[in-house]
Amino acid sequence: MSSLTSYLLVSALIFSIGLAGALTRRSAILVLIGIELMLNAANLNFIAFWRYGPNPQALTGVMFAIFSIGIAAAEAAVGLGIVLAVYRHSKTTELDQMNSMKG
Amino acid sequence: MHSAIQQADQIFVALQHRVAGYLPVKFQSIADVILSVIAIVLVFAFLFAVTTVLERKGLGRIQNRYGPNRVGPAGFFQPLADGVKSLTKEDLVPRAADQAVHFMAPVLLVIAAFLAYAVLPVGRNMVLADLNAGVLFFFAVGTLVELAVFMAGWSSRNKYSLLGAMRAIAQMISYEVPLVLASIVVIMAAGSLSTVSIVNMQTGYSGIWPHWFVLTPWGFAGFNLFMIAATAESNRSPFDLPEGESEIIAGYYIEYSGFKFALFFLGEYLGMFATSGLAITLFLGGWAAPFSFLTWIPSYLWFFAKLLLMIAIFIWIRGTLPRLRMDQLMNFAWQFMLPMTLINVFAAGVWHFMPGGVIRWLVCAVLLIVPAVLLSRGLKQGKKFEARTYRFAE
Amino acid sequence: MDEQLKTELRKQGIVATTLQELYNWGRKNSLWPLNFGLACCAIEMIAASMARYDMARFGAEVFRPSPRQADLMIVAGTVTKKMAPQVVRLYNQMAEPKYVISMGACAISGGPFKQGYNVLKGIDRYIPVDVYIPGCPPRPEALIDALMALQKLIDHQPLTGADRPRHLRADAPSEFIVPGFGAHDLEPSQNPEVWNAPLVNISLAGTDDAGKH
Amino acid sequence: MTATFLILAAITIAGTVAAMAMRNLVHCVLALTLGFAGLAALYLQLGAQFVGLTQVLVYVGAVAILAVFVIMMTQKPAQTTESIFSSFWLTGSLIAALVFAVLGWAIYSSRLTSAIVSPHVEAAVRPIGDALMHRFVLPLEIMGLLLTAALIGAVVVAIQEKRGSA
Amino acid sequence: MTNSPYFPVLVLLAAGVGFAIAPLALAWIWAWKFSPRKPGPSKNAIYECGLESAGDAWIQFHPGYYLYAIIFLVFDVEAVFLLPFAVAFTGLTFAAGMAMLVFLLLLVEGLVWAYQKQVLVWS
Amino acid sequence: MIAATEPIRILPKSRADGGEGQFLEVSMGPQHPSTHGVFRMDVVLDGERIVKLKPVFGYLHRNHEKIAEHETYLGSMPYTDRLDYFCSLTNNWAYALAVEKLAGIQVPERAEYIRIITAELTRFQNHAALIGFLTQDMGASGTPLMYAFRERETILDLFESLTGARMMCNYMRFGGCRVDLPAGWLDHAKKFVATLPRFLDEFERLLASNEILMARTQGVGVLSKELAVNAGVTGPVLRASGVNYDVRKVDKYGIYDRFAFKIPMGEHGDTYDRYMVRLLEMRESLNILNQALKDIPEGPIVDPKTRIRGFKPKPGEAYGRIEAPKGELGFYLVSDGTSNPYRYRVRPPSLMNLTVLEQLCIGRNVADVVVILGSIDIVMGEVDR
Amino acid sequence: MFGEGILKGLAETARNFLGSYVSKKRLTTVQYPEERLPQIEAYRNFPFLVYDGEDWQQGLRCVSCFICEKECPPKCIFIEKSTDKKPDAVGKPQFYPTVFNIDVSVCMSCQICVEVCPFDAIKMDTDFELSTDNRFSGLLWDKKHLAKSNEHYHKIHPTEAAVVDAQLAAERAKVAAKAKAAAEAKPAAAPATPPPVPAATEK
Amino acid sequence: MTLENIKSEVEAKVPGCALEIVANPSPSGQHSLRIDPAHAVAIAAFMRDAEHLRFDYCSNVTGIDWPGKEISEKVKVKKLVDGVEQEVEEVRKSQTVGHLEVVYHLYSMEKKHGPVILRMRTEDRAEKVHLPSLTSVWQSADFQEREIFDLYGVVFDGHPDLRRILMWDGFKDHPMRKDYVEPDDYEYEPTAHDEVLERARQHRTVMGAQ
Ligand code: SF4
Ligand code: SF4
Ligand code: SF4
Repeated sequence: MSSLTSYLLVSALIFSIGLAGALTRRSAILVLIGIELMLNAANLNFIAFWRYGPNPQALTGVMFAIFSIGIAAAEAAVGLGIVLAVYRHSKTTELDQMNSMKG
Repeated sequence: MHSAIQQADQIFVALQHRVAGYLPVKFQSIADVILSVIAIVLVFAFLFAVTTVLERKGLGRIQNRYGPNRVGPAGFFQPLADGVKSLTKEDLVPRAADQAVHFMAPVLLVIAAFLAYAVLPVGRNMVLADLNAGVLFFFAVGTLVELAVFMAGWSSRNKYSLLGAMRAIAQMISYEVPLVLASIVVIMAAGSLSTVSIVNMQTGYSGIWPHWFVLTPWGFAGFNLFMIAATAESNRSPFDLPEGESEIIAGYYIEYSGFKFALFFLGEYLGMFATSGLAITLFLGGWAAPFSFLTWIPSYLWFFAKLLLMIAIFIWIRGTLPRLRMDQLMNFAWQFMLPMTLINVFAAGVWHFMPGGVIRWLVCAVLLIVPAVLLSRGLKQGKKFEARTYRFAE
Repeated sequence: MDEQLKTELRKQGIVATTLQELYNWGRKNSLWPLNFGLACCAIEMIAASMARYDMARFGAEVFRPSPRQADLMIVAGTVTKKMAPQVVRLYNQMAEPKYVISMGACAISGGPFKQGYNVLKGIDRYIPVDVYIPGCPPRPEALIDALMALQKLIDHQPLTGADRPRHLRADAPSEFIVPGFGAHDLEPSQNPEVWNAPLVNISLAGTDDAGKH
Repeated sequence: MTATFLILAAITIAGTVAAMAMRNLVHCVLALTLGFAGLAALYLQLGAQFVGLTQVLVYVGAVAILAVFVIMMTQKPAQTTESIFSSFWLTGSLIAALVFAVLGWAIYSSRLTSAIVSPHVEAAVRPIGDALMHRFVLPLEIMGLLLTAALIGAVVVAIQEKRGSA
Repeated sequence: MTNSPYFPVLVLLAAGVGFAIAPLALAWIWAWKFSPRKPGPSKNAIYECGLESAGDAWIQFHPGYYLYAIIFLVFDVEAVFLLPFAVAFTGLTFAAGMAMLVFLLLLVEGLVWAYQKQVLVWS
Repeated sequence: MIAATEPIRILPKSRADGGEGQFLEVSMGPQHPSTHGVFRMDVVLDGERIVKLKPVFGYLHRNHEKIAEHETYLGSMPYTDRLDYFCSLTNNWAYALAVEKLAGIQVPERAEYIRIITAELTRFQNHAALIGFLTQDMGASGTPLMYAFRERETILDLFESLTGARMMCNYMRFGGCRVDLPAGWLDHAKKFVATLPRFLDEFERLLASNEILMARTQGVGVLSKELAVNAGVTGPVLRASGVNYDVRKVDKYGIYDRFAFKIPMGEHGDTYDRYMVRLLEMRESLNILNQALKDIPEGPIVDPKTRIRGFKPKPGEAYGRIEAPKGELGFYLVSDGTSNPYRYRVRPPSLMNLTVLEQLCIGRNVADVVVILGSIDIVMGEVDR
Repeated sequence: MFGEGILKGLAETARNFLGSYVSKKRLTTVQYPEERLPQIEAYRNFPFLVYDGEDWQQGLRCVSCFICEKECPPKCIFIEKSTDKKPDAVGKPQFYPTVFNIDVSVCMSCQICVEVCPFDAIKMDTDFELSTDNRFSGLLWDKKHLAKSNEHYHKIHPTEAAVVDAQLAAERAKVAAKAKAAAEAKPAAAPATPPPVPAATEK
Repeated sequence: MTLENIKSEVEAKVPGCALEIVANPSPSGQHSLRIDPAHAVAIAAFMRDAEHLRFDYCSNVTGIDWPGKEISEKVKVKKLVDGVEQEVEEVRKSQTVGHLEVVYHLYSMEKKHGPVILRMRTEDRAEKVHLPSLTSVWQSADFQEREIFDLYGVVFDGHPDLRRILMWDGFKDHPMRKDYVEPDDYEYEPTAHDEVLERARQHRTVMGAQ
């Protein structure tokens, strides 16, 4: 197994963990965190491909990762802000209950 | 450079290589690293011990008294006694506390504090790791402190400690941005994030005057802003709100006893040394001598002399000023520090694109002073304070 | 540490002695008081830490506001019945080893106010006291004197053996009953574990037959 | 496939798993920071210093703190004893497992194994800066716009109630 | 591994861990050998000025802090973009400088907006 | 048995509109670094803002009044020292004044001068120490406090050489003072008083124009004139709110009408005014001191008719009050013709000034509370008696 | 307004810091156990009983009149009267205390006992280094502990002691003169009934 | 402005109120005005607001306990002694009903005069201990009335927050009353006197008996 493969596997694993978390946890905060994890897994991919890719001098992967971090941060800010707003409204951060309170 | 001087300058480096040289080649580089790590840990731990006495004695002198002077020669064994006491003191963890996190917080704090020293050049060729993103590394490690403080305050499950932790985080995040932005001017001039090359940029002299960044308008402003932010980051007076004794008792470490408490002290002081060290590295020429005719004094001595000076200033300020209030602190960060640092970055850019000479100085100074005055006016108006005159009744 | 004791300790083996010496030296020179004052005596306690008297010379100026980090509780002032539970709780919440100096007449016995219905007649009814300083208020020098007396006391404490101090014993209690507020008085009104006043005291013994007044 | 890599990968995965599985939300975030730190170390190991340190700065220093704040602000006075997983946890985990299987299979069977291993490279900060200011100027400006929008948006969302009640 | 620039950092990390843990271990040994720990119900209760602590500290906190965290996050990211710019600054053209200025101004606009909305006024 | 804490639930767990976070209920004190003794405030916090504040005291209730009712008139004198333990001499004076009113005793002139000298010295050291404590509460690591105590120690030396004790002077007697000034005391005092302006200048340089101090105190804890009067606030706190009321001027007790001195007045009624009014009052005290030390006549120090033992005033009652450093200190005595007072009541200025604490603190920050409390200047010995 | 106040404050502390190395005014600490403040003459801490002459038991001036016991506000004096009499400082036969206890753990150093004592028998001591680790045996002082010589009194309060001595001497002279006069008037009636115990004079 | 003037003025302004001047024989000459509880608040408000009185400052509020006294008087009664009607002197004992008294010292900050002393009394010391609170007129009465409630047991109707102030909440007694007996803690009294001696001795026998 080459290095790249192993990085990609780790990345896939993190992605799946994040996905599993996002899909199974009740807490909206953890769902958001799961999504962050998935983004991070993608970042790992970017970096790994940059490192083991054909043209590391171009820095494309790195640049993508940087921008991705920025976007993830923005997403976290807005996402958590929404969680807070929803919490105010429905007094819960649990997704199930949010659903049930929709009506 | 004279070879004898050079030898004195490099004596520790040589010593290190000598010791490592006894080992097989394979281990030499590892031994090198381990030796420097041990040196760093011991030197700064020692500095911590000395600083605690110096602070207590210095505060004493400011307050017309002696301070500790009985334990050992002139009281200098005081930290030793405190250390022995702390080691043998019972370790109390509140029942309701989150035990694991409670334990990890001081440890993490000390680790974070120590990690910062990896990129501090304490002398010529004396840096543990010359990372090419050294400054960034420093800031990244600094964020761990926030985490540690939060862990301490939260896990204690004490109302005061929680208040202290929230205060601490709010304060640290508010001053972190100005801290980074204040150092950006230096990075712009040095064109590197490596602390070593930043110092190297400042080792030259024009006449007898050094090329320190603090001697430019933006550098001077940057230095002041950086120091203010650094004071806030290391929770020193007048920004010591998170442990504001008179309000929230002892802040986030209220429930810590024994050596864990000592670790908080250690971490805090180490953090203070580290930020001071970074300020020295960025603005005060690191280990460079202040005048060209003083270069014969070994570089590491210069570094530590500057560090001690910074510590003295910290102690002096602590002995004089009352502390700010939370809202004032936050408003100061966001309404003064942040805009000023941004303007400073702009000023540094202008400086760069202008030809040298007096004009450049003037423009830059105006660019900085006018907003500073305006902003502090704004701050004042928000709070409306002024000196008053009083009338007397018969 | 006086010579006689030293030689005696030497018999137990150098290691224990040096360790013990180090231990005692460390804790006696780093007595951090709890930042806590009750009444007038507390002002003299503050005065003792101020420039004129400067308790800091002994390394004892680090007034810790949290009992977790303090070694020494200076009960300086009148302990009222309303305050007593808090004092006891603070004492309980201090980490071992902990010492108590009872400063001033009030803290020792209720002092001038001992006739008061809300005044506790001495904090040693609930917690063990190491050093008493009489006076109302004791001079700051007297507090420093007591501090040195306490240091001497600590210096004589063996690390091992039967007469090792309370905090080194596994079976000795480290916290005491916090009295509760009753309808007329604290309950219990003293802690017999700590408080053992001589039952027959001199003056009463004399009066039984003298029949004066 | 060095020992360093294995250790770091293990730390990262342990951290992420813990973050997703622990009961106490604050513990989750603390575990998450461990995962982030592990990832950062992986980046460093790959030679992407800047990205690695940025990761620490942004994720550990800011996102985690933000998450902690939100947790503190939405904390329930009493710890609930009910399940921390949602009602469709089974489906969720099945989907996740499926995704992992597909991804793993894809990675394993693709030709990536034969990718050329270039000599040791480092993403120094200066070329990143150059790239940022030239090739990536447009994304940079868009980033600025996005951040501003996020700032305003997040603040509006977060304070709406405050002004509503005022 | 040893030639990675981060190897010394790793060693320092280990030393830091050691430096923090070692005294705690020592303290633990001391406690085990000589001075037994004596936890108790009142001793290990939460400290609150000498009173019994009433109510939990882990409550839902005031959201005033949150806004600062958001703005901090955004400006943190901004600083991250500024850093490579600053490093490359000496070699950059005026146009690049302008580009960065635009980027900064965008964010400053956000900041100004926040001022106007009184978000950054601590209540 | 009732649980040892008094659970005073002052508010529901969270606000009615259910909006922004829960309230945190904290008790500050009785052991707290800046409650000036065993004072406790049950505060409800919204973040760091005070929503509700209830002062709780009685932790130093030493039953002074009850004890005094079992004590002879003279026997209560040393107890008055322990009321406001910073200002034993003014307490002595207030009590002596009340008894003198009750029994109709005259005080010789020299004794009046001595009383004024000691009272003004007391006022000076009280204010200096208070400002020290106030800045300590603001987090100034004790430096101003140390300077204040440096001067205070010298004043205490004067007290000690006159009365024999640093704090618990027990000096005044009905109809005069206990002992005459020892030889050389006046010169010593004159010399010392001459150095005090320099100390005040130093103090002012250290603090008065400090921006942080101004920012921390101006506009904090504004006490309106009307509230101050209605709540019975007295002393510097009242005058900082702009009410011209000083018992020294109003009652002209002792021989205060012979001295030229002015009363500094505040306008805003905030913490800064309270702080500055005290600073200025210290200068006025020096004025009085200078005049008194110059003019003090020779003569007896105690009314020769007064008896130390067997003192039994006629039945009746009297209320005597003076301007103590903290405000109006009054003693209300009811005599039934025996050697013990039938009713003995202290009107403590600190307690009255505390009445407004809650109103001053609501809506402010936690950090403001300690500053406001510090500026009110309470001493628990007096509040709880 | 832009930090001058802060700078002024900093200058002030710097002045004190540097001054502490040159001037005693700026370093006011008296290093207590070695250095001591000059003893202030008026200082009082706890009472002691004065005795004249060598023998503390014979020379005690106290006549056990219970006045101080009654007047002591916290009631921390306890006296028992003797059944026999011995001559007092003036030479009159008087009772003496068989028990004289002061509980210094209660005493508030108020000096009222001294003020009310008509016999100048009780005075205030200046010793304050009294810390003890046993309250019961250490702080209840009996007659033996309390008795201090007149020389001691002279040492700690010279001015006051001189006045007291003069007063006593005058009184003694008066008594002696009276006795002499009585002896001259009634030479036959050898030592008459002892002069009556003077009523506690008001001071 | 004498007390008589004030009295008549108040009587004119507050209809139905009963005032009484209580003379003070001591040299202080501070006479006082007893007011009836029913009109107390109105009287107080008038005193505070009246243009030329302006007693805006209530300095001292305090309670006094007057326990019921046993009065024994000698009365000559005619009685049948041994069948003969004789005039015999007999001691007749009667118990007066005690009361609690509350005293207010008023000054005027505006006009700088005073003091005027108001007093009110309860009907007895057991049940009818209610008096109106003057806190609504002068806030300075707040803590002092609470203190009187705590130490004397006077219940102030209309007080905003009538809780114990100095003693703890579970405390049952009113310690400033003359007949209060303090709890027993006389185990160690080396210099006991009088009643203390008695109690210390008692304590010792009890302890010794154990
Ligand atoms: S002993 Fe005296 S000085 Fe000390 S608290 Fe008691 S009364 Fe006050
Ligand atoms: S000094 Fe006062 S308290 Fe002490 S014994 Fe004499 S009278 Fe009693
Ligand atoms: S008053 Fe004097 S003579 Fe009388 S018992 Fe007391 S000490 Fe003795």
